[in-house]
Amino acid sequence: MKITITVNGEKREVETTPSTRLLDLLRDDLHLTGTKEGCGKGECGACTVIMNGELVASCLVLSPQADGAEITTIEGLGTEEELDPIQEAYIEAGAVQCGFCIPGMVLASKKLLEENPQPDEGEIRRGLSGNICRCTGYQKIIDAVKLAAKKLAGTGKLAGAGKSRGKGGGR
Amino acid sequence: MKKKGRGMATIMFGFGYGEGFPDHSIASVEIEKNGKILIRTAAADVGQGVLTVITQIAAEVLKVDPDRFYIIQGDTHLTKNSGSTSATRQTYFTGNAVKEAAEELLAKIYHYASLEFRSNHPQLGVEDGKVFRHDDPENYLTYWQLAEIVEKKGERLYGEASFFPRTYAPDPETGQSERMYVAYTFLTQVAEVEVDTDTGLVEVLKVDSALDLGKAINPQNVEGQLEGGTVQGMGMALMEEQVIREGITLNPDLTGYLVPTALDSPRINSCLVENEDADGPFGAKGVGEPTTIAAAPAIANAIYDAIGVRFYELPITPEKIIRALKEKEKNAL
Amino acid sequence: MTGIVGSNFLKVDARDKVTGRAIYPDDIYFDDLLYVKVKRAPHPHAYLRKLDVSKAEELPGVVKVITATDYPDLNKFGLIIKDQPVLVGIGEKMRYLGDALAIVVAESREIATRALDLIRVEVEELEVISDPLRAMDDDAPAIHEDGNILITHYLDKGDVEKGFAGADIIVEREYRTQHIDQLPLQPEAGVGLYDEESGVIKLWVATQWLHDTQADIAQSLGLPREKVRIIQPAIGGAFGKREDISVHIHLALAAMATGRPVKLTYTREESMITQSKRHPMIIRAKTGATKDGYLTAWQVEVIGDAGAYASSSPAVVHKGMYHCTGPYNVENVRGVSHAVYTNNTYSGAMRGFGTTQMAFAYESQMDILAHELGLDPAQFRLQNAYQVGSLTPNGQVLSRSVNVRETIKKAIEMSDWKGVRVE
Amino acid sequence: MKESAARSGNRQGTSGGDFKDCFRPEDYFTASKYFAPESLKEAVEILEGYGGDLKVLAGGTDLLVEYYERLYEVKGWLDLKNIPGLKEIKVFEDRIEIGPLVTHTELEKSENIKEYYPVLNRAAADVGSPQIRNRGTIGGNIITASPAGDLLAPLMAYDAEFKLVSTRGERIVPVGQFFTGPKRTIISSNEILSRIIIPLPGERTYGSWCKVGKRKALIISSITLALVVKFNKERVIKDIRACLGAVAPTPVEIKEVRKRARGKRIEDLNFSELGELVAERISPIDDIRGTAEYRRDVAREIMINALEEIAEKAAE
Repeated sequence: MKITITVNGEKREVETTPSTRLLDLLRDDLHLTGTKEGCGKGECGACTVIMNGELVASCLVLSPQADGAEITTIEGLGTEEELDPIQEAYIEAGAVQCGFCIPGMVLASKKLLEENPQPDEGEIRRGLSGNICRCTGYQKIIDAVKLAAKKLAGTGKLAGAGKSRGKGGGR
Repeated sequence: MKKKGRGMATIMFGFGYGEGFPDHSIASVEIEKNGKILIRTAAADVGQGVLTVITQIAAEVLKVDPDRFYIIQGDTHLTKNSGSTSATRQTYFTGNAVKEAAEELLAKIYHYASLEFRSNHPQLGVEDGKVFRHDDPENYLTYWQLAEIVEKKGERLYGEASFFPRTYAPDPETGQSERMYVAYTFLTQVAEVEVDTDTGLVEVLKVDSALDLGKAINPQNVEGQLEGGTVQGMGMALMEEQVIREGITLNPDLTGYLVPTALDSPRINSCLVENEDADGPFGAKGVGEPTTIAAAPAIANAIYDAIGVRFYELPITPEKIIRALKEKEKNAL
Repeated sequence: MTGIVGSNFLKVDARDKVTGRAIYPDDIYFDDLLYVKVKRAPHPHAYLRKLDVSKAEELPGVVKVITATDYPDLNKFGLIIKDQPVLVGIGEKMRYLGDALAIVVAESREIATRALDLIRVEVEELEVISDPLRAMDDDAPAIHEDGNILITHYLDKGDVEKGFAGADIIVEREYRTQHIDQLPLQPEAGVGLYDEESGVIKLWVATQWLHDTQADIAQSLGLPREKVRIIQPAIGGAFGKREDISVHIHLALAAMATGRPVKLTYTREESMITQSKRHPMIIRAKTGATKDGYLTAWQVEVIGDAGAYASSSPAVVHKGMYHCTGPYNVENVRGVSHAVYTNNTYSGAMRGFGTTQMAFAYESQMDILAHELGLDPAQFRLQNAYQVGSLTPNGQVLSRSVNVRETIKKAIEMSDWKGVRVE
Repeated sequence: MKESAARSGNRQGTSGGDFKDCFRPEDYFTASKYFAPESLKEAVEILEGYGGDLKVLAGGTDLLVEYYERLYEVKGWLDLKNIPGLKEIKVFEDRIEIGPLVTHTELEKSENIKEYYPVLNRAAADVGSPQIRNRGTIGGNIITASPAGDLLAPLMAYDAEFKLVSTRGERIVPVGQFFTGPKRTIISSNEILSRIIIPLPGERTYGSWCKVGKRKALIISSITLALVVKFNKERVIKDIRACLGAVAPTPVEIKEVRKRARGKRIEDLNFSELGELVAERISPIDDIRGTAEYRRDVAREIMINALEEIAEKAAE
C-alpha cells in the first residue's frame, strides 16, 4: 500500500505494508536512522518522533496510521552548520554520553519547551519521563533543558549561534 | 506515613586489570599536512568520553587548539591495541599512552625546529601550534610547516607510545601481591531517602558525593559519570532485577525490568577531590566503575535510618519493605 | 593553549549525536542487505537430539540456514576460558536459553523471524540448575565436563582467629544480590561483509575490546587475525555488556555463507536472555571490631552465580572478594570465593566487576557495627579508613593518592551530616 | 513469584518440540489487510465480514506491544481513526459521552473531565509516559481489559456505561458487567466500542485516586484505587464507590463499602475497618509487580489514605 507523509517538511509518498511500523519506515525506507529502537515496546523513548505536533513512540505506530501525518525526526532539527538551540544546550551542558537516547530526548525536550517555555525541574522530569537514559542519570539532560529554555527565551525562538567547541571526532 | 533517612557509604576500587595480567595501551599522535593532528587509538568510546579526554591531553601537551585533532579509533586494521574500555582504565592507560606519544612528538618538534632555527631546545618555545625562538617569536613555524620540512627529509612528525605498568599475580593460596592493581579510586556518598510506609516505595531525594580521583581531565564529564553511575546504583538498590527461575527469564523486556526514569532519579551533588597525586595523566585516576558502587549501600543504610529495618537482599523492593515493617511491628508486640 | 586539561571541553562526538548523524551498527544499510536471526535453545539444559531446518530452508526468501553441521571445525569462544559454542551441534548440550542452534539468513527481518518458527528442535531435557548452591551439591549434574565449580580463589592475610579473639564485637551476616542487566540502550547489533578476493570479513560492530574481540572471532573461525576486520561505529552504551562476543561470529558466518552484506540486531528480549549479567552473589561476611571502634578481623565467603558460561567470572568473583574490607584498615583478613556454573544466563562484566556487590556487604557491615557500637557511622568509617601506607587485603601497600578520609570529610560537609539515629 | 514458562512474549519457552506449523506456504506473503473506514456503519460491516480476523485499532499502543515482532501474524487491521466523532468529549445535561479514540493526554487536559471526573483525569495523567498518553486511548484501555488498566477503576467508580455497536444494532453495557477476566470482556468480535457514557456526578461529589507502581513513570500499576463519594446537603454519604485495579482478574468494586458507609457521615466511619474490608475482599495474585500479600497490605493503607483525603476535601 502507498501512504503519504510529510517528514521534516518534505512530502513523500512511500510504499509500505500495514504491518510496517513507522519506526521501520523511517529507518529502513527513508534511512532516517537518527530515530533509534531500544525496546520496541514504547518503554524507552529512543524511537520518539513528533507526529502531528505530538510526541509519539514510532515503534507503536503502524505506518498506515501515519498516513497524511506530519513527522519531525531528529534530522529535522537544526542544520549541519546551525544547530537547534536545544541541541546546542545538550552539547554545552555535557548531556550526551553514548547518545543513543539523545535524538528522542531532544525531541521530547522540544515538545516540552513548546508547551511550557519555562518549566521547573519537576515539569522537566515529567516531560522526559518517557525517555530512558542509562548513561547520564538525567541530571545533565535536565540542566540542558534549563539551558535551552534560557537560550530560547533569549533569542526569540529558533535562533542560536550553533557553533560549539569540540566538534570533529573520530569518524 | 513518610519517613526520611540518611545513609553513608564509602568505597574503594582497584582499577586496571591488575593481578599480573598484561595490561597496556598503545597510541600515536601525528602532525598531518592538512592542518590537522591525527590521534590513533583503539580505545572504545562507549559514551564515557575517552576520545574527548585524549584530545584534551594531547592538546595540552602540544599547546595547540584541540579542534585541530581528529581521531582514528576502533578499526582493527588502522589502530594498535589499546586494551579494553573496562576496568576503569582508559583515562589512565590510554590517557598516559597519548600523553607520552604527544610528548615524544613534542620532542621531535623541538628537535627538528632546533635544526631549522639553529638553536638549542631551551631557546625554543611552542604556543598555539607554532614553534619559535623566544628571542624572535614573530618568526615562527607552524607544526604543519615544520611537518612539510621534516617530510622532505623522509621523516615524520610522529610520536607513538605504549603505557604498560606492571602488576603482580597474587599468591594462589593467600591472594597476596606486592602490586595487585595499579591504583585505587575512592568515593563517599550520602544518600537521603524518604520511605512511604504505606506503600513501601522509596524516593531517593538527594545524593552528596565526594570522589577522590586525583585530577579531573574534564570535570563535566566526570560529573556525568558520577551522576549516571549513581542512578545505576540506585536501580540496583531499589528496582532492577532480571528474574530468572529455572533458567527462564520472567521479565525479558523494559516493561518488567525497571531502570530509573527521570522522575525517579535524585539530584546528585558532586565534589571532586583533586590532589593530582596519582600516576595517571596529570595526576588522574579512573572513575568509571567506582561511581556506581557506593549508591546501593548508601541507600540501604539510609532506609535503615528511616525505618529501622536492615535489608540483606537486593533490590529493596516495596514488598520487602512492607513485609519487613509488618514483621518489625509483630516483634515489637 | 594550556588549561585544556581540567576544563569542560565539549565532547568531540556530541555534535554528531545530537543531530542524529552518529552511525550506530544498526544504522548501516546496504542495497542487497540480508537479515540474520538466531534460533536459540528451547530449554536451559538439554542435549540437542534433532534439528530439522528443512522447512525453514524452503521458505521463500530464506537464503541460508546455518547449523553446526555446516561448520564442524568451529572453535569455542570466551573471554578467559573458551567454553562457549558458536552453534550447538547434534548430541551436544545447550546450557542456557541463549545458546544458538541455527542461524537464519533471509531477505527480510520478517522472513527470518518466520523461518525461526519452522525449525524443528528435539531435545533430551536435563535437570535445570538455577541455584548456585544446588550446583555445588555433589549429586548435581555437571553443566560442564569439569564440574560446576568454575574456579575458587583464596585470600589470607594476618591471623583472623587472633583478630576475632581480640574483637569485642563480631557481626556476621549473609548478603544476596540479584541478576542485573547492564542495559545499554542500544541492543546488540552489527553488519558483516565478506570480501572473497581478500578473504577479509569486515564487521561493523560494537565491542569494548577491539583487538581481543578480533582475536576471539578469528580463533573461533580458525582464521588468521588479519582476516577479521572490526570497524567500530558509535557505541550505544556498554557497562560491561559489550565485552563478550554477541552478534560477531554469527555475522561472520552469515557473511561468508552468503557473500552478501548481512545484518543482525538483537531484540531487547534476546539481549537480556542471551548476553551477560551482573553476578548474583551470596556473600557471608564476618567482621570483628574493638569497642572503641577499630576493625580487627574480616572474613568472607563469596559464591558467584556464573551462569552457563565462564565469560569474565574467573576474574569477577574474586575481585569482589579482594575488595571485601572496603577502604578500611583490617590486619587480619581471610576469604574464599567460588564462581559456579548454573543454567542461568551467564554472568560477566558489569560496572564494578564484583566489587559493587561486595560494597553492599561491607558497607552494611560497617553500618551495623557503628550502630551496635553506638558510634557515628561517619566517624567509625573515618577512623578506620585507609591512608598512605595502609595495606590492602592483598597486602599491597598504598603508597600514594589515598584520599579516602578527605572524601568522607567532604561528604560530611556537603550533607551537613550530624550523625544518624543511634540506637 | 509466579513461575511460568508460558509467559506470553517470552518466546524462549521450555517446550522441547516447539515446532510451529500453523503457516502454510501460501499464507506466508499474504500481506495483512488494512481498513480505515469513514463511518461507524462501514466499520461494523467490515468487521462483520472478517469477524475475529481483524484487530480493531484505536491508538495501537497495546496491540503493537502484543504483536511485537509478530505484526505479520495479524490478518488485518480495522483503524477507527477516520470515523468522525470518536475523538470527542461531549457534555449533555445528565452525562458526558467520551469517544473511544480520546487519548489519555486529552483526558488529562480536558477541563470537563477535570471538573466532573477528577479521578479519571488524574488516572489518565498517570498512564505510562507522554508518548503513551498521546497515542493510547480510553477505548483501547477498556478493550485491552488488563486488570491493571489505569482508567478502569475510575470508570467503575463513576458508573460508566459502554455503548457497543454492530451491524445488528447497539447495546449499552454497564462497566460492572463488561469485564469478565484478565484481558477478557463481553464484547463480541463483530462489535465496536463507540461511546463511553458517564453520568454527571451531582454536587458534593469528591474523589481520590491512588496508583502504586514500582517507579514513577512507564510503569504498570501494582495496585490502583479510585474512590468516589457523594454527599447530600447534610454531609451524609449518599453513595460511595471503592474500586480497585490490579488486585483481581478484572477491576473490582468493593460493594460492601457501600453497605457500610451509606447514610453515615464520613467522620463517623471507621477508616481502618474499611481499609481492612477492602484488603479482605480483593483477590490479588503474586506476579512480578507485587505479591498478593503486598497488594492486600497496600490496599488497606491506600483506602485509609483515600478516605482521609475525601474527609478533608468534604470539610472544606
